[in-house]
Amino acid sequence: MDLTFSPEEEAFRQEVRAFIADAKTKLPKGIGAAESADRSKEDYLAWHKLLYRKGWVAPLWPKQYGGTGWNVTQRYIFNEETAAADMPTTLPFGLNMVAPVIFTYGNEEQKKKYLPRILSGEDWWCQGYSEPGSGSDLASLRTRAVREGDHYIVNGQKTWTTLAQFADMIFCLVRTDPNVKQQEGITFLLIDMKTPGITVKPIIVLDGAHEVNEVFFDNVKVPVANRVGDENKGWTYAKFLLVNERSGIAGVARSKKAVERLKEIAGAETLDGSPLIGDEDFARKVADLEIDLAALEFTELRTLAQEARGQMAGPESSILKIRGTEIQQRITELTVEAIGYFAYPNERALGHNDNVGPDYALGQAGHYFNMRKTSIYGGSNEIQRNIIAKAVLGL
Amino acid sequence: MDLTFSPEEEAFRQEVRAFIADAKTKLPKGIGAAESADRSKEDYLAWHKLLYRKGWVAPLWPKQYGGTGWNVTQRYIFNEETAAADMPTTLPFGLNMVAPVIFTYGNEEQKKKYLPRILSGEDWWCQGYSEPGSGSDLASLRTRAVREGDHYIVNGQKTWTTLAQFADMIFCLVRTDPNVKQQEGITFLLIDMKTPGITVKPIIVLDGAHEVNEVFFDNVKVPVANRVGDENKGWTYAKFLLVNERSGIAGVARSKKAVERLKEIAGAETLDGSPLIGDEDFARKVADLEIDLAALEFTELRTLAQEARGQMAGPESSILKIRGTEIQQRITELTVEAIGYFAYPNERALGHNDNVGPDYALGQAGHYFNMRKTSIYGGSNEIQRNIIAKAVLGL
Amino acid sequence: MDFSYTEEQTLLRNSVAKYLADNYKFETWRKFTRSEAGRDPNHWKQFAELGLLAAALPEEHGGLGGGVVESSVIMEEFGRALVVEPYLPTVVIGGGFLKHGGSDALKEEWLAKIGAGESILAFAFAEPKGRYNLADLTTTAKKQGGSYILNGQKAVVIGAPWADHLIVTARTSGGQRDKNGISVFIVDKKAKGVATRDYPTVDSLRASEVTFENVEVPAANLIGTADNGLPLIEQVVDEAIAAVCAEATGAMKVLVDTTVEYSKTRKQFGVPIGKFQVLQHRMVDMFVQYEQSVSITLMVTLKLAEEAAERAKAASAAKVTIGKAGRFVGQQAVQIHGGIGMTDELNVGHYFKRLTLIDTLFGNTDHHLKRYAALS
Amino acid sequence: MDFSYTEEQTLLRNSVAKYLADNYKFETWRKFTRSEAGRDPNHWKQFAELGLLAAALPEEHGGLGGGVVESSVIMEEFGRALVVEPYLPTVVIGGGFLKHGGSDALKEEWLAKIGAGESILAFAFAEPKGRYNLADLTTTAKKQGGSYILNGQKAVVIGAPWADHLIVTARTSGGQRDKNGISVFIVDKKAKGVATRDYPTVDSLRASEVTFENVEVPAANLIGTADNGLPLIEQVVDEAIAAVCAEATGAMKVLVDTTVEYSKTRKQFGVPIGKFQVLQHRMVDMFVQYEQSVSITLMVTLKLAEEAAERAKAASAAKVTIGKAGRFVGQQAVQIHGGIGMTDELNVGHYFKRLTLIDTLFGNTDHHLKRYAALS
Repeated sequence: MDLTFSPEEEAFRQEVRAFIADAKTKLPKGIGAAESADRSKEDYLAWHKLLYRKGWVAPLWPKQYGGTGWNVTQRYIFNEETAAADMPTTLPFGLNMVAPVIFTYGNEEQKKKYLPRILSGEDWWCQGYSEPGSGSDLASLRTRAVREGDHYIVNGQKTWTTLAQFADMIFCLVRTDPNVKQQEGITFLLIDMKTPGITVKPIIVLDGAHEVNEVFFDNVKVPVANRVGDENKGWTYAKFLLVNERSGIAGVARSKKAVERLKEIAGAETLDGSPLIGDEDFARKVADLEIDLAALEFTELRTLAQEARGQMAGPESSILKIRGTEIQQRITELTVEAIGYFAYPNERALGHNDNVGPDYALGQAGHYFNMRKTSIYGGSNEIQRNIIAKAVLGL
Repeated sequence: MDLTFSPEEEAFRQEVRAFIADAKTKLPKGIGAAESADRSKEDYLAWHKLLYRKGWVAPLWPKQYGGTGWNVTQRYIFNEETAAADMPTTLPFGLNMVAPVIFTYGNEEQKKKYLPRILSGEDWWCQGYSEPGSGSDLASLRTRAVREGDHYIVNGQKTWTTLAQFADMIFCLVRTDPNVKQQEGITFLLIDMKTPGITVKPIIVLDGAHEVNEVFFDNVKVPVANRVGDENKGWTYAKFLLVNERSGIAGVARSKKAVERLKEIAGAETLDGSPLIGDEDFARKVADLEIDLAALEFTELRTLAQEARGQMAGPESSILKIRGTEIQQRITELTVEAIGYFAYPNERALGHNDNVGPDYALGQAGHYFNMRKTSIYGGSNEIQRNIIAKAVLGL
Repeated sequence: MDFSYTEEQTLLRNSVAKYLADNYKFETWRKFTRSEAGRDPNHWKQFAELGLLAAALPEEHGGLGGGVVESSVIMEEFGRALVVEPYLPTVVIGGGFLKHGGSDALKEEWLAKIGAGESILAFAFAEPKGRYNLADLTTTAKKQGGSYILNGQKAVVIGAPWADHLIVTARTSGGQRDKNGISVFIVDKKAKGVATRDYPTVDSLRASEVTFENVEVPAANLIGTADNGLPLIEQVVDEAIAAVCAEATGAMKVLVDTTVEYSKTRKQFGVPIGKFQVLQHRMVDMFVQYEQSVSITLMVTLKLAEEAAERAKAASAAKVTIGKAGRFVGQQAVQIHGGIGMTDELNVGHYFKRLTLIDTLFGNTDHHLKRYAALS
Repeated sequence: MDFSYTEEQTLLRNSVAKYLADNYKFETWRKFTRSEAGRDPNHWKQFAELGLLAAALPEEHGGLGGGVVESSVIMEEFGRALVVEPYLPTVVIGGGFLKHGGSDALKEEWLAKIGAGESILAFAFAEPKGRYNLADLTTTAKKQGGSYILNGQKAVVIGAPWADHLIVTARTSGGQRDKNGISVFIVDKKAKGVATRDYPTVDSLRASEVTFENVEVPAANLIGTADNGLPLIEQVVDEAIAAVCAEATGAMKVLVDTTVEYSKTRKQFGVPIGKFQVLQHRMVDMFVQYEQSVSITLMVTLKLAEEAAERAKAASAAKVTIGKAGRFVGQQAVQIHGGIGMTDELNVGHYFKRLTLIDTLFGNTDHHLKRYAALS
């Protein structure tokens, strides 16, 4: 048992750092990890493309499809370094969500067609899971797909579709058999967003951002070749994707960086003329947060160690989702506390992100509001507790 | 709307204070309100008897049976003053639990026989509600009573019976009809503890005290005359009693005194040579507690005001139980925190309450452990939340 | 002890509630809060006509003779409807300063005008580096003949874009955080040297950054005595706290009710989510926190007339309770609504935002816990 | 990075677990903890024979060459069985002081004896007014010829009734709370002038108040350097914290498992209480807190060898996590068990008590939050 890194791992860390330093000179200005609602499609893809050129864009893929072949420790180091350097994240919908479904359950043709375009960033994917009324009860979805010759005719509606406004492709759960148990009549389709009959309608959320959308399907023709796996077996692939989604969700490295930023802010803010971070009450809350984050980090490391020993992450990984999102939310809460009255200005509504207070205060209240979504999405934290109760505690 | 007291009310307050000052000279030494597990029966009754002589022992009874005839404000003042002076409490089992059942549902004979003896303290009552296995699901009780001529023959077991070791009488819920819905076959009996077949067995709880008991009934003959109200209608009287029980349970006046004591302790304890109460962290926690207690006090006052307008306390009174007990528990928790290492000594186990640390530390850890019962008994706090969910929110 | 509202107070509540139910619906609100002006000035006129603006002002100056209870009733109803109109800065704060500290001439000049809806005030007290310390002031007012010369900067002056005059706290003597040496002025927003930068706030109000550059203020516009303004400021801010607490209880009530109702209709896994015990208990806790908020708001309202330390303790206790309850109720209302609770289209998120910002206003939970502890 | 136990460590765990399962049942425990002696000395002999006492001690002094991981494994298993035997004061603390600070002669004299179970030590550090500040000392040790003369009083010295020698912190120079001027001694409990008052503790251990009146301690019994004992004390106490954290995780695990099992059989309203969603989520939260405790205990154990500030931060982080988790898990285990959880007869309450007292030991949650914040 020990916490030290091998010389090879340290060398890898240096390589990552060098790559980041170089990338920083090439990225558009201001494209850090901190949320910015007004990022363009090109902004989002800039980091993706740099990673792609380096061969580092798909750490979770098998090497044969263009993955990095990194071990668990290398992935940990890469995450730590990119988060610490405030680099953007790559979008998960193609790389981490649909791609594993395709390379695990897709046919050769699908692998050949889609995986390279996901890697290169040529195809922007979005996720067609949620529907109005389905919420955490995902399997209750009602979007219908009816087979007509070589096509499915899709009708229905998806919602909370993140960044669908930029998407080339959407992966969808659709109902192909309404007469069986909910989970048994679902099929997994890959749909070209340019197909006639698809309409995207923005949803504006609490921070005023256009981040999610409704996607309407009106007699949309989807080739049967775009079906992953078997008809009516989509729920299997859907669950596989959900578990994948959860394992990365703790966001420890990002949260460490965010705590650092919070401490900088609290160092700049004053209380009775002294830095807020020196205030006992505030310092206590930050310490409490850092400690919970440390515990979460070691929980994640334990999970990774298990993975490295070849054991799949089990339902315990719901802990990562619960604690990870709780911590992310507390960071934003404390940041709003730190900035005091400068939580009020809603610069976004003025047009161009002009700052009223200090730079670091910009958009923080909105970010806090926005981050409430994290305990709702990806299976609400209540659902995660149900999962642990059932699958781990046997209740 | 105002918070001031009328001159009459102020005069009443002075009368209460004078009475207390006099009573203090007459009570056995050390018989304050603070819990003392080794109190004798006489110790318990000393305060009761002083109040009885003054005519003040039954503030909740109608005047015709010996009640005080006080209005809501007078009861509030009396509670405040006795708590502030650290006077003992009277035991609720006779005065506040069975007596209202008797004067509301009992027959004339029962009223004449029992009420005066409850008033005078001649009869010590205990409560035969809980059974092993029944817990918060009170109506699942299994103690059987079978009619034989002028008697019921009672067999079964009660548990968590507080101070049964001193009791002359027990009021019991028994099952008289096992073939109907749970709630419909229950009868309310008054049983003389000297009846052959009754055995009392102590239960020792976490602080080492003998406070509760198991009570066994083995072919116990109870005259039918000892039945309150109708056979099989006992659940009605039982629920009436439970709601009564809850309304006094907030314990605001006692908690105010307990917070005062906590602050004294934290003033005597030191941290780096200064009083602990001056430590920001500790002071914050005490302030937080005091504020919650203030909110609870005004919630209780609002309930009393409603009562004074003739409206019965509704299921909202469950709030008083939940918040009241949470606050009581936090006070004991903070007290244990305050005394630091002197939470360790278990003087009780040595025999005679010899102190190891400062006087105020004696028994505090035990008191903390013991007070965990408050969120369990009287309908657990989970049950109270169920009640609010159903009866107030309509869920 | 008496906890009942007078008949007049009940009538007042009903009339406010009725006006808002008829004229201040969420959909309308969404429109005018996004308009250039940020509000519909017609409402202010109607408030004046209904007597709301005069309800809490003294009779000798055209008011209806009510006080803190009337303001509390109005603010609670305003909280239920997310009212953005500047009742708090104009009547509670502006009116409060003038009532408690204004010279006869100032009272004469202002109170009737406020009650008639003819003037809107804003309270310029916070400074960019001062956080919640009311005495942490760098804005200065130097006596010069019959005037004071104002210089400095005030941050996040809520309602300032709508105001014609500002109540300004400034340092007339002493060091930056001295308790002495503070004075209060009423300043014409059109006076030379007053510059404002206006913006919307995240809770759909409007605010300004205000700069004073050699602004000449007649000495007659001093409210209270020179250099000794802090006790007056604290009194008025405590009254304002009581008023926002009432507003917060109104907002919380809507969230509790809306969430409970939503949970009865919204189904997941084939049953209404209100049948899930975890959500039931969560909503019970929201309800309990709401009830505690109502209780503590009652307490602070009734204790505003007590001596300063007792009043301050009550105000801080209330602000702490409201801060914690508002956060919990707001967050859980969104959580239980799920995705839909995150949208701009539904009212839930807007109540959540307002409750969040109320925690900041006049000092957050931590600030008031400290203040309470220091007074204990 | 490597998080796997060696084969030896796994064997060690299994042998401790087996011994305790066979010989240290709750019913037995109840008897000997209530006996006059408060323990059954035979267990200590068996621990020695099984090699537990030597597992974490250096090979050159008769130990088995293990370290903090071995102690952690042992303490976790001890936590599961509520072991009262003085492994912590004797091996972790006593052994720790001697390993890190003992002269060659002291190591030679003591380490093998400890490993063989031939000596029991107790750590006399806390003072009646010192709370958790390890440097807040009024006990003095004055150099006099080849000896030190000890005077003072130590509070709640856990395990002292069973100990033959005490590790004592005392002030050799400086003022009451100075960081410098502290020294550590190993003192014979039978030495003239040592007086003890023994008593049971609420978590079924034994402790003493210890008074030193002109106790002569040979200078050779000084551990570490004179006047510079604090860094050594902090190191050993951080190691002790890691060990009690492991103990606490063991205790928590039993409470989580016991509560989950109980909830599956105990029925209310006709269904097992484990079917109530509120209790399910409560138990999930217990489980989550337990898991976080395991993680942070791993962290502190692996960071004990890092430089002082990093080690101290890890220790404080662990103590905070354990303190909060222990309180929550203990309280909820009792709550979910209901009345039966309140009884002396059931094991649940005893784990709850032990976890409560562990929060106090070496500084409670507040103390370590402050220490962590100060180091950040």
